[in-house]
Amino acid sequence: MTIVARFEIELTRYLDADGAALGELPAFASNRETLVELYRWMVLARTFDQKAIALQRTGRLGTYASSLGQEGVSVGLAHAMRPEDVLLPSFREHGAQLLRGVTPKELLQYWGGDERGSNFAVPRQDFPVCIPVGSHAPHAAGAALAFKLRGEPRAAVAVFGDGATSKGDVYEAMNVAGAWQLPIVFVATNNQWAISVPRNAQTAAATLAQKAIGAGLEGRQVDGNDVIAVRQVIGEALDKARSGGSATLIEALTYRLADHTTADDASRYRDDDEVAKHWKQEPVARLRSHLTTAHSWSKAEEEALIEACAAQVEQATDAYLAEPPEPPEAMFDHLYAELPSALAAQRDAALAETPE
Amino acid sequence: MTIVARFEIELTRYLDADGAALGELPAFASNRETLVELYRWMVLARTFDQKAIALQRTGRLGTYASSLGQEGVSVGLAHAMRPEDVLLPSFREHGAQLLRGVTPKELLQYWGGDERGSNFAVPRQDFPVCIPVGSHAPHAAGAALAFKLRGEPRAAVAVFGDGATSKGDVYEAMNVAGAWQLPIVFVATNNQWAISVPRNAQTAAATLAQKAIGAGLEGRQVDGNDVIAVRQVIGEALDKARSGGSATLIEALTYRLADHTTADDASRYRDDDEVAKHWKQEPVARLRSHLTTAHSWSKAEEEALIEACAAQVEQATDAYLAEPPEPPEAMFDHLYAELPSALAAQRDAALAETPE
Amino acid sequence: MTTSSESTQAAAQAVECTLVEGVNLALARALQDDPTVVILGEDVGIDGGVFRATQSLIGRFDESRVRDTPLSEALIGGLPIGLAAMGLRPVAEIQFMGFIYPVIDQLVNHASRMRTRTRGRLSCPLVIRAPYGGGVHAPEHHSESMEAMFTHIPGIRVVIPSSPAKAYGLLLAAIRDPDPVVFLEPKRIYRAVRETVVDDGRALALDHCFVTREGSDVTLIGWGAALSEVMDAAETLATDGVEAEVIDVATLKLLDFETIAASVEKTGRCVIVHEAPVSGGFGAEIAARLAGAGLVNLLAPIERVAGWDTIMPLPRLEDRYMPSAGRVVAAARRVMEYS
Amino acid sequence: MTTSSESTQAAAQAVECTLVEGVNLALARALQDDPTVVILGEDVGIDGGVFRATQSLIGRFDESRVRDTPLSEALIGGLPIGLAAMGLRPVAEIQFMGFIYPVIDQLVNHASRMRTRTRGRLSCPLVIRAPYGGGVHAPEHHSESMEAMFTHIPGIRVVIPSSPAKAYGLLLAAIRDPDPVVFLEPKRIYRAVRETVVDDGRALALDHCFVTREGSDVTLIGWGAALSEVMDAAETLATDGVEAEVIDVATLKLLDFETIAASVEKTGRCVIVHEAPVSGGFGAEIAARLAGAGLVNLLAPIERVAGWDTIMPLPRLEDRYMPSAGRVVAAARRVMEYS
Ligand SMILES: Cc1ncc(C[n+]2csc(CCOP(=O)(O)OP(=O)(O)O)c2C)c(N)n1
Ligand SMILES: Cc1ncc(C[n+]2csc(CCOP(=O)(O)OP(=O)(O)O)c2C)c(N)n1
Ligand SMILES: [Mg+2]
Ligand SMILES: [Mg+2]
Repeated sequence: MTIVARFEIELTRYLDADGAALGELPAFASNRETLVELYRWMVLARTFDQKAIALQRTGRLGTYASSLGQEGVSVGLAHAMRPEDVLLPSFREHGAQLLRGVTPKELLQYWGGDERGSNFAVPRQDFPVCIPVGSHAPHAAGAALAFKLRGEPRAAVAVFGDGATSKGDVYEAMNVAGAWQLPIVFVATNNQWAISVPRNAQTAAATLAQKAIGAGLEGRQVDGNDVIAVRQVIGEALDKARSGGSATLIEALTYRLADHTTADDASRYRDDDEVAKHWKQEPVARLRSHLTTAHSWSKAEEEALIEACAAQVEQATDAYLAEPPEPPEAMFDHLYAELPSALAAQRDAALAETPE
Repeated sequence: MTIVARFEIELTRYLDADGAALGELPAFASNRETLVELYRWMVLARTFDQKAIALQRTGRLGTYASSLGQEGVSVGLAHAMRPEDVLLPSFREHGAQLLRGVTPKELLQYWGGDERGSNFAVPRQDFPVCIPVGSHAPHAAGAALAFKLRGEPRAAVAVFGDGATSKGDVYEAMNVAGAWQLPIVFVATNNQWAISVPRNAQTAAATLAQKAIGAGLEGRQVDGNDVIAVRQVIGEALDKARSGGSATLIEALTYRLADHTTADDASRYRDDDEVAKHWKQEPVARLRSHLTTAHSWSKAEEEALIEACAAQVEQATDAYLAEPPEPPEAMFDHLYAELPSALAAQRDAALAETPE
Repeated sequence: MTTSSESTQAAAQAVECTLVEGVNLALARALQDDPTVVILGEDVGIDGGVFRATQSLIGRFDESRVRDTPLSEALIGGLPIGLAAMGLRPVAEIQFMGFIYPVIDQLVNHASRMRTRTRGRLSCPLVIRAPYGGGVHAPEHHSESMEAMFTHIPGIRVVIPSSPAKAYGLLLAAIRDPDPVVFLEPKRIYRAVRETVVDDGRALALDHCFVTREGSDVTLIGWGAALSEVMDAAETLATDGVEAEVIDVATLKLLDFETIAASVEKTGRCVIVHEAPVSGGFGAEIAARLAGAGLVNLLAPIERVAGWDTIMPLPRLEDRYMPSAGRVVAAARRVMEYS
Repeated sequence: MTTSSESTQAAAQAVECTLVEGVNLALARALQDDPTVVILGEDVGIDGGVFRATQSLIGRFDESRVRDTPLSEALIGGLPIGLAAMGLRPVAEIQFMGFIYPVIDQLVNHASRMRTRTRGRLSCPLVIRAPYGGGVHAPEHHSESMEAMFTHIPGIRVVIPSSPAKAYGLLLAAIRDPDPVVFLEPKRIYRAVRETVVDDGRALALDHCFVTREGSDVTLIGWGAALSEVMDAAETLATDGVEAEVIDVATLKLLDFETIAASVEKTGRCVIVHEAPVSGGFGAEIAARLAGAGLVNLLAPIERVAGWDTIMPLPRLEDRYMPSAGRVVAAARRVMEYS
């Protein structure tokens, strides 16, 4: 009997639930402007979220997946990225997408059922939202391989949920990332639920971070409601990735405060008590407390920020609602690089039809 | 920074490469008869292997996957099983299949291209050989769940290679085995190669056993060329499984001394030196040495055993070669429980055709 | 057409129910009557399934028999094979057809052929259920109709109900069938109509097409949700004096071609309707059989009205993709006027 | 029919080669001419592929461009999407078609629609290669023909060569195509014949059927390895005075139906041949198109000669599964005699 390998999983947290520093903060966190920036994106994400739900409730948006309570992960990870890195988001990373430059109008278009919403004007190489859970993890491996082959110091960041960590394709992608030392950061946003299936029914693994071990990657846990910790840990993983040091899996511990989507009713399967408990940990209030205490964030600043975010989202909503749908030929025009002659007749037939 | 989880991987070995005990042996290994039994099955497996290759070379068998050098794993694991356990073999576990009661004739039929070879007369519930690598791992989860639901003290044993540990379905099966505490032993026969891809190109994980960690299972390494160690470690895992203690992944370290299959030429991608080195570790000679030294295994016994195995395989070969092919209606007769009327005409057409 | 009930329990109860409730009734009946039945899938337990197909099962039956799986579709395809080979009757749910593709590997390579490859020693009496199809303005990947990928797999059956009673009777038949069945549920009509379902444990026959409207002028063929457009089209045509015969294929594999051929031989004209992309859709198989059958009375080309060969659009263009009753009527008129 | 060469390097060289060597030549040419081409798959590196399709590439090109992957087919389906979206041209090998099923998820849900869903912002110029088909007495799961699962997927192309020169020219076209292509190689004829291939970097046109024999009595349609039975059948029929026109479909999706329709309109008779199970095979799509085309000169039912709707048997019964030239001849005679 010999021990042939040993592993450990580390958790990083800087702020307690009330926003008090637990010890020394990373350097960037002494900069008020940086923290306000992080805070602003979280508030924008939350504002967007509320608006999207309201639009859905009134029949002006499709099924929507709220990111309420998870803004710390989403904003923290995107803030650590460089523009030339590439984001591969799940369907709940609105905060990250916004920070990367996807406009609120584009997001509304996507969730409103219009493909133009994924034709981002700004992060031209970011991937569209991935609905089939975890199936974008292999794309991250491909994107990262492209960067590596071209010698570009860029990284791919793939974000998925706790449920996604049960998927074989996610494992396969992590495994090749290790084998080929690919510049990737895998972020498992552990919000404790996959629709009605709780984290502990998903896997017997004590942490999700340890799913890295079998792939030969480093795995770390971070308090996902502490945006400073997320920013720091993802930043370290990105630096490692960009400098040839392979991929990392980061489990970000957070909580889905909302229903799974607007089509879900979470009260069917979880207690209000549990939700109430997690409201005390949530990332926006936590950073606000910290800003207030440590950086004298004022009520006036708070109000101005909230107003600015609301106005931005309102404007995007108006633009979204004003946009007429694409013509039906769009179905054909983007199917292949050129419309094949074999499909010309179908396109004509589709155009000839008058909707009922 | 807090450490939230720690893991270690243990390697078990009792005999050194020359068959000398490295310390105290498990109790069963003091029984000469048991050791001779293990030895006999390994010799039979190797004898069968040589015959199968000879038949393939002379056009009387299809492509065949040799188990040369891996008999310790195959025989050791099957020896630890009870008849009512269920084996889910890869395509290289002839030793395990023979020990379980699959006849050499059935094996030849299967590899000779006759489905009757998988209609085992004896281990009626054992699964047929699995060719799509790793795809039988989820079946093991299903079989184990069946045992658990019925309260039967049985276990499923799924065997696959180092290459298979890169497959997502294998991971998904291990993960559910942990989540549901299923009575399974997963055996990863690490023979260092997946056709031309070496173990280290398959994954950056330091051991394959650690692939258990992300699934919340125990993972162990065993010297697969030490059949005593294999027998012991699999036995422990089976006991645990049958008594409700969940699944285990066991990485058995061994070496594929032969080409990948009769269709392969391993000299294209690996050095003779490496192969020669591994011949010094192989399991049959190792146990023979141990038997000779510790249990006065005699030359006469050895010769008798070799002759008996050869005779058994020869007889099976004759029976295999004498068997006429099934009639073409077999294609239809076993497709559904009853031949659907929709297919009756096709069956008639198939029968009407005279082969060219 | 019914097969004799295997049900031993509980007096027959007539319930007004929707299609998804019909599915739920059949699942409950199967769990009740057959201790080997096990339900599994994502969110099938306490949540009762995202469409409520498994609602309340976990309260009524032992929770070991109604199991939430991890989020692992390859597993949901493979695990039931092990269960079935060991004598149980698993009914696995894939939450939406858009996530069913990892199951194909297990269906083609294992479930469909366990019986063949072991010459009957082991078999796979399993059911894979999945909601499918468009028209409900669902998110991306939630609206496709890919039944034709399954109808090409030898050794399995593919069944699609078009009404609450058919959902009940065909699902019971699928669960009792000794071989693998892919059971696709048209979610657009999950709650579209209510109909009386007698919960008496009677299965409907598989491998059988239903004639849901008789007529002598043209045969309209469809399945699943598209059958409602087909029936609407038949009503419209009737106002013009064209009497359409309507066939609900119900079991796509194994196809009851006799019923179809007899109808088309009678009417001489045929329009096949499905939501899936036209190229390589299951309509092609029906048309090809008709084209090969040497019908003496075929009076017009066989038309297919189907989805375009495009990606299923997101909701804002979805209506321009779905085959409408208007398109069916237009096609029927074309074949009526053909000469 | 060729498209103009994009090749800038190396003078054209005429080589006598087999189909698999044609594949190898095209891969080498693509690696040479286009620095964005990357080859990946299991054993494609030092081993040169289990059929030697990638032989010697790793010696001639940087090994970062010819990559052995881990044994992970879902990954081999998904990773090229990331490469392609970031501007590379991946050519991924699936070792045998029997292991291609995990790729379907990625093809349907991502590769085929990356362009559509991003309205052209990102695209997927990738090729998935796989040997397929029976007749070589291979182990279980190594002999199936499931091309019809792919021809139903909108947004991709499916290409199958039937000769060394077509393998070379069509594979180059597939690699240069800006959209995803599934390229299926009929392994039964990997080494069946040699033909002169001019390694000049000229691609053949996709979406184009080849008329490989002219005739006026009956149209025989096939692709891949089955084309050799079709050509044999045509020769046999010729000895009876029946002149068959033979069409090699080559690109199944997108289908060049004009060439097929023109031929059948001319001959009035048609037999479609493929190894895949008949039900839902790609032959159904061709037959359905013909049945819907309103040809004025159709003189007989459209026959399909194909694999049975059974599991592909292990080698000892394999010959009883494969559609033989004899079956093609018999079908052609039936349609000739039909009245
Ligand atoms: C492959 C796949 N299976 C099932 C679904 C349906 N589904 C959508 S979200 C979800 C749960 C996802 O859980 P998790 O990964 O934890 O992400 P979260 O929703 O919590 O952000 C499921 C099952 C899907 N979208 N994709
Ligand atoms: C899913 C799948 N992919 C590819 C193959 C082709 N193939 C057969 S064996 C093999 C290598 C298997 O390696 P390993 O798992 O280490 O088992 P070993 O052959 O060494 O026993 C490959 C790639 C296959 N059979 N199944
Ligand atoms: Mg979650
Ligand atoms: Mg191996």
